[in-house]
Amino acid sequence: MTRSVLKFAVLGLGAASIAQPAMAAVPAAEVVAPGTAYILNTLLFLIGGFLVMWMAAGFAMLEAGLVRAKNTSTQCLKNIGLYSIAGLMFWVCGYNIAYPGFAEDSLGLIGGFTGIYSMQDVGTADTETGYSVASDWFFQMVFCATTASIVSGTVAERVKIVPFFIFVTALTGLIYPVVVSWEWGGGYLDSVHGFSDFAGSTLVHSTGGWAALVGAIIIGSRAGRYGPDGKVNVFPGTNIPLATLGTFILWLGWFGFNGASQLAMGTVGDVSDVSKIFVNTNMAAAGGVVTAIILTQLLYKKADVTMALNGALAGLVSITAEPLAPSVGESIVVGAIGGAIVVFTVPLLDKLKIDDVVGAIPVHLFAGIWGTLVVAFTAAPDAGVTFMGQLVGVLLTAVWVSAASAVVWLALKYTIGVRPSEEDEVNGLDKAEIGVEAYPEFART
Amino acid sequence: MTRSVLKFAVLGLGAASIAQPAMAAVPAAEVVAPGTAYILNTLLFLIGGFLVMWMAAGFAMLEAGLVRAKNTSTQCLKNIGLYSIAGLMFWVCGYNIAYPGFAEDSLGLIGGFTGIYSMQDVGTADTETGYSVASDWFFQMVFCATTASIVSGTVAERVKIVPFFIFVTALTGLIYPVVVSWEWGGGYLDSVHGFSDFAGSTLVHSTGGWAALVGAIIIGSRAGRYGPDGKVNVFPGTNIPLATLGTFILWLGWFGFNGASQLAMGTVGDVSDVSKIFVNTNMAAAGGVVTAIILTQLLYKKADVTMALNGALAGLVSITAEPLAPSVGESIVVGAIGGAIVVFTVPLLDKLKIDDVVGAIPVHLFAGIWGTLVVAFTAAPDAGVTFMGQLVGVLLTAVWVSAASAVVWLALKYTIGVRPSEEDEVNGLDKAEIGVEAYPEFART
Amino acid sequence: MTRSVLKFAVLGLGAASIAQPAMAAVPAAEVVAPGTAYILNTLLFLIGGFLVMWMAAGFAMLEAGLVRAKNTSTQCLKNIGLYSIAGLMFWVCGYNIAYPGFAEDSLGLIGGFTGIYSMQDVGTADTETGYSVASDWFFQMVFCATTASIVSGTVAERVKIVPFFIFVTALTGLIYPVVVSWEWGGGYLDSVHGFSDFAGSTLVHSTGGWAALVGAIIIGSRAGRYGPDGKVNVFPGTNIPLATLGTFILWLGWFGFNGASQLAMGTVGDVSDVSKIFVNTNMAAAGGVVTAIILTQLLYKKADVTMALNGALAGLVSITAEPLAPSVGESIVVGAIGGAIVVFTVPLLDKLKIDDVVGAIPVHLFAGIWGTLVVAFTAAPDAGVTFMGQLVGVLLTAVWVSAASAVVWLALKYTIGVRPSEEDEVNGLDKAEIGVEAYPEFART
Amino acid sequence: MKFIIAIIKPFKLDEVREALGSIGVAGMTVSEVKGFGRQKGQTEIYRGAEYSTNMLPKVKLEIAASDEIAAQVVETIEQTANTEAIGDGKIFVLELASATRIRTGESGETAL
Amino acid sequence: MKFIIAIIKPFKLDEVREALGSIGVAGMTVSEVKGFGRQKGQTEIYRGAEYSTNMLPKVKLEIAASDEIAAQVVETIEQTANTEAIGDGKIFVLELASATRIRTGESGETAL
Amino acid sequence: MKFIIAIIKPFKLDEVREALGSIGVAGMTVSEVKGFGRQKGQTEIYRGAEYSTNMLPKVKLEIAASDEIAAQVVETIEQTANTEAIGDGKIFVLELASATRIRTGESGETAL
Ligand SMILES: Nc1ncnc2c1ncn2[C@@H]1O[C@H](COP(=O)(O)OP(=O)(O)O)[C@@H](O)[C@H]1O
Ligand SMILES: Nc1ncnc2c1ncn2[C@@H]1O[C@H](COP(=O)(O)OP(=O)(O)O)[C@@H](O)[C@H]1O
Ligand SMILES: Nc1ncnc2c1ncn2[C@@H]1O[C@H](COP(=O)(O)OP(=O)(O)O)[C@@H](O)[C@H]1O
Repeated sequence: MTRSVLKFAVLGLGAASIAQPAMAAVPAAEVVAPGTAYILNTLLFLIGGFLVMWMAAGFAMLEAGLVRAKNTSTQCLKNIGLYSIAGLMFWVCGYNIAYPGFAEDSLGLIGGFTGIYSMQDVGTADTETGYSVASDWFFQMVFCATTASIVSGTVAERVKIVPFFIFVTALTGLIYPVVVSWEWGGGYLDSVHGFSDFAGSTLVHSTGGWAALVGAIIIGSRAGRYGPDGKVNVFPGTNIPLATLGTFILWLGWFGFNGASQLAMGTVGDVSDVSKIFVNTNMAAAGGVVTAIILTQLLYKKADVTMALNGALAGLVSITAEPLAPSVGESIVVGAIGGAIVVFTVPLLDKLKIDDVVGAIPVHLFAGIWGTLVVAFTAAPDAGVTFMGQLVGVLLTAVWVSAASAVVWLALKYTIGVRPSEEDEVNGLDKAEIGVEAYPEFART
Repeated sequence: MTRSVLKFAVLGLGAASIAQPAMAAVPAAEVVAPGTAYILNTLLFLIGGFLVMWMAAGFAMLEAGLVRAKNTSTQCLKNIGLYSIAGLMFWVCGYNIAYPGFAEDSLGLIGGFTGIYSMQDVGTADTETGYSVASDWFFQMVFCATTASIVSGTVAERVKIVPFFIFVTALTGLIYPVVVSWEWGGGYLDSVHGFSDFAGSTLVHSTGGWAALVGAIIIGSRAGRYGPDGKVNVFPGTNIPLATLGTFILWLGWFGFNGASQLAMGTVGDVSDVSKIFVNTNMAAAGGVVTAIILTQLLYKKADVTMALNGALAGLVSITAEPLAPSVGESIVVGAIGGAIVVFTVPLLDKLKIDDVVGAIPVHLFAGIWGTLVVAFTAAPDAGVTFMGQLVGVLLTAVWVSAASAVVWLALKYTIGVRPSEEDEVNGLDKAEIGVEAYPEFART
Repeated sequence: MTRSVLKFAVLGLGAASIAQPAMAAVPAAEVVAPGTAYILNTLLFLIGGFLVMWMAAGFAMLEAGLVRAKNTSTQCLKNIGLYSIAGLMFWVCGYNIAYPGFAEDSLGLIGGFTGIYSMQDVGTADTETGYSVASDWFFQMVFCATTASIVSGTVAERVKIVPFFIFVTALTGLIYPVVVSWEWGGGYLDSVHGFSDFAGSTLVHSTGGWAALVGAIIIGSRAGRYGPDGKVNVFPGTNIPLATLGTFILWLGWFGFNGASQLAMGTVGDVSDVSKIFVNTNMAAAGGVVTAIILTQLLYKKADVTMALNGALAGLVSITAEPLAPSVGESIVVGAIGGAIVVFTVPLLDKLKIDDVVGAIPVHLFAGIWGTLVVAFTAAPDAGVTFMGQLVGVLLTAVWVSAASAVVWLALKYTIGVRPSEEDEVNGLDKAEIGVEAYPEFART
Repeated sequence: MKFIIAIIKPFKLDEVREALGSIGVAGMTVSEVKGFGRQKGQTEIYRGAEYSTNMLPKVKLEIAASDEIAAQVVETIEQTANTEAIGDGKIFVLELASATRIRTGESGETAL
Repeated sequence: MKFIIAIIKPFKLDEVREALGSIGVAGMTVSEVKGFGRQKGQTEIYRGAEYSTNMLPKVKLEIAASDEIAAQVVETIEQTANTEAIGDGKIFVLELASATRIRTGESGETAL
Repeated sequence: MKFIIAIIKPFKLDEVREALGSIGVAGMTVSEVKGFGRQKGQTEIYRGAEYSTNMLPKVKLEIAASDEIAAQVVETIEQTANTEAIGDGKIFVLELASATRIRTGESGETAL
């Protein structure tokens, strides 16, 4: 599905909403004037946009709660920094790479590198598109930032600030936009394979997930995390309420993430669809939570709160590729399976000695793949979604993101270095790189 | 007042907004096309819905901040779990029990148990109702979750996870929906007594409050909380900033709770009313805060921050039954009295050895009753609200919720048991039931 | 620029949106019916209003994270209290002082003191204004509260609760409203100097900043903060994640602060402008963050997370005076310079022994002045904004707010006293004034 | 004089403090510690990986006492902190060479 | 050698540490503790119920010192930490049988 | 009996505990402390102002041990906690006059 592409908009949904009132078939009870539709479409992007922006805080709190206290200040800095860099890079080149306006006869693989994105002038509206392009840009930008947030959780506690920010620059300026161009930008996956990814289970979450996975492998695990004979040393999170808060923030933001990916609410049909997306999104998360609680209770005789939090997120990621078509019941099942995936794959990664501090790989990558593939079954029958098409999307993303991420991580590793010295890591990055403890002792003094 | 009942909608507000443009009396400056009104009504539910959803995080933080550290992880899990269960149960049976479409000649006491609620199809709008039914469902669902959140605070630190979740299942699947059916579902209280509860001082807050009170009595107080000769042992909250954050979240969410309970913003009159509700809601909370600060300062020579937080919430609960009709001045007074109620009844409960960890009974039950009764005086004179009608609503809710809750709590107590062993309680539920401390020591290691 | 003044509305934007459909020039694709425009304008105020209300929580968390643990409960109480008082005072007299409806031939310096503001009646719309006056009042009120929040951060840890609340009463009931009357109220600065302050770099942020600066000087620094020979004793913040959360909350709220200061979204042009404001606001903050990180990294070899947080806020304050006219690139530069200002002036204040606990003076005052002056260069050429006009606005605000604040702080100092006893300060205000520690030890017991 | 170090279960703190107060102990110093001993923590599972929390939260009391009452202090703690369950804790007694009250400069038993 | 344990008011920590540094104390170990003594905490009211916070925040210093400077250490703390207000704290001195520096294995006074 | 106080680097805790377990030490008490010594913290800059964090996080072990194994305990800690870097910590040994197990009232070496 192409997505909010300015250049295609005249033929796309914008056109639809403009054209609508003219269509004789629209019943009186559904008429919306084009100017009004324009405002409402724009408003959806703005509300969706600020909700997704808020997810940056969610990731920050989730990660701050799950890292060890000696790395917490660093994690806070990384999160506010990555959100800022993502915005800048998406403006410098990201948006234009993502939405290149592929030529008709192009394969749609390599888009344009046309530089800085310019908004339209003050006071001008973009009535051709049916929404304000700045609102669309804002909404697309926060998705780009989300992708970067995913990486920071996995590779926490052992990556220096500067190489981390350089990786984020590459991810948000190039790696992610290219993936987007193939699908929402109307490129290869969209035009050739009929790939369908409504709000980004693959484009956003798997992309972040692959970048994280490759990073975790190249960077290696935290010092002392895996003992000699397969022993996994547990580094418990240091602030469970913060991690819980972060999850609730993400859940809230996801209504914007999925709901506003409808890309329009200027018709009664669109706003009704947004409503259904809200319900399905919520219920998939609920399914993920309940499944994770029940499974950990059964497997371990205790309910693991961090798994419940991950379960919510896995449910959300799973439904993101198609939050509209499934029934409520199907959504619950899709989310529940996402929750189960987390419970089973978190320990699996540990077996493989892949050290994922917050569980971002199971949540965003594994549940993202699951959510993308299942669209073949949950999408509307006439939508033309095929399992193979979905699989191609998953694989192409895997190859490109892994390869590109590997190049960047390896380049960093063999030039400026990615990891702190062992001593710095043991003493904590907050001491080595920030100089401020997150929770100083003697704070009462 | 019936509320957003699909089956009645043709006769209700939906009809009003659809019919409106046709009404010759509407001045040109107020005309809104029906399709646009549909979108705006739906949007109100969606915005209101995500704001009330966010209240789940508010309760989680408030409670996480006020329990002892050894029970904090458990409290986090309970809160994300109850929100999930509430959503599932409201779909499985809650919504259909709450909005049964009582027959004309029925007394309106016992609604339908017609099972799962099905949304309408994708792409379809519900132009008859004047809003998307999915958006309405979402908005109703988060109210159901709020009711459950109230209980978790009162009975914190001494209820095992499994029985707690079973109680939540009963509360959100049956007990709360039945109360709703009597009033917003157009049943007995609405049709026979003209009971008025705009956004749920009784339906949501007192219902949660009664369930909490009965729970607190049946379960008993926390080990060591009340000494032999009337001595109250104080267990101070462990994280005041989190409790403050939770209160601010709830305050924010309440704009959705009360504002979107106008149920429509597709007319200039409705959106103006929503605006007034925002103002009155805010000012009642402000009145509650200032009153609680002044009173604790006068009574105890210190300003108790937790009382100020409770005061805000009590102000909010008090105005919830009628946030539109009162003047700003009246709203402040209503909220201020709510704040005073909290300051005086929190110690009262302790005298009665009813152990309410976060003050949910004073805030939600006592202020809820106050807010409901005062509607007899603040409602518009022609609204037909009587003190007796309000009292009947309060009492009927009291009887049903207390009885039903007692049955469930007692059944749990005498089957699987509600409380952890004394040793587990002393060591904390986090150790016994979760296995993860909320704030582990040696986190710097 | 006058702003949402009821009395002028017929001639102002409200009129514009009402008149519009009648204007033959509006292309079909941009027509919005007046009733719809009314709803959308009102909705912008409501959404903007709740987002700015949420900033109160942001300030609370930022400050709770940066004060020492022994003063954290007090800081929480001050923040929820000041938000409440601001609402009450803005109703008692603030709004009517701010929007006095200056007579045509008046100099526009002294407005009306006509007392309590009354909303319109229930069910009535204000079609003359083009939006609900209650929604406008709500939006204006939260700005007033923001001004007070700024002060609480600077003077934290050494002001008793009662004098602090008295100062807030004066600030929100009189000092701030008078400043507003000069500009948004259509008074002296607006009518005589063409001063331009879109969303309040001067009116809100500098006003708060001057009140804070004067307070910091009159009250003096925290005990032990400055050693004999110019030594600055560092009191590190106690909870960096909370400070980070607070910053993200403020960032989110700022979309409401700047975006809804467009004051209308009932036309396609207005909503497009709101969208551009969102983008520029976000990018200025990003510029501030990145600049602060790079500068501290270069200057101190470590990235100071608290400076990055301050940098985000300084970027936001800087763009607030004109978030619409600049290009994205210009916005980034404006914000980046804001971030640099913070990095350089925070230590400067310490040199002057002006003790600003959270950096509110650099962020809100210095960046606010910068943001206001630069409007002379970023505003639309035909907007008639001059450097001198901007300077007059900055200076007049400086004089009035400093003088008035000094009177109030001094009056408090020489009557009831502003500071706690030295012993109380050393033991912490939480002990002396609240009686509840924010994070009690032995919380695990 | 003796310097008595007692490790007890956290929830016993109030009771022990009151009991000591009633036998005339005027002061003590308390801290939160983690104990490792015969009482084993459960093996917990965190995110699917086992870990043993054999460090249990305890409270440490430090009490300087005159030789006369030292034995009584030990006995009082022993009786009050006893729950007859494993992990109740220990009492260690060391010789205290000197004690000084900072405020007055007094030293010896009057300083306690 | 002596093992000196001092309980002082938290805000005196920096001053005491500097004073000890200036008389040649090269190391010490510090922890946050709660003190219970003649200095009574106020009776606070939390949510309408009284409770006495008679546990006051203190800082504990542990200093191993040679016999020669031990007396001077005690005196220095006594003078620097003194505010002449109740609750200033105590200094306890115990005999230290041996001291070892982990890094080098040195023991005795050179290990301090 | 001896009362052994060891200050070590935090990340060495698990290793030391295991090593002590393997030589038969059944219990110990652990706390988080800050250390001040030859190992200087860096001078940090917080909001443009310098401050020296010369208080470094350390872990304190307290172990009551019989006279026989005391030397071995010291040696084990010394070897396991040693990273040959400054700041590795110290081991102090004091005489322990008596030890009591609260649960049973046992005293002496059997109480350890
Ligand atoms: N040898 C020891 N040295 C120092 N502290 C000890 C020692 N043995 C036990 N402790 C402390 O006493 C606590 C209780 O000891 P434990 O062996 O678990 O049970 P019990 O007290 O019933 O024998 C431990 O958690 C630890 O804090
Ligand atoms: N007998 C004691 N044993 C251990 N610590 C003590 C003892 N008495 C007092 N302390 C510690 O010294 C602190 C100060 O004692 P307190 O009696 O309040 O005042 P003062 O030092 O002026 O006599 C207490 O808070 C406590 O930490
Ligand atoms: N005289 C002392 N008394 C008590 N503790 C000490 C003393 N000297 C050092 N320490 C503790 O030992 C730790 C390590 O000492 P330090 O001098 O930094 O390095 P090293 O152990 O290599 O000599 C310090 O951080 C402190 O906790």
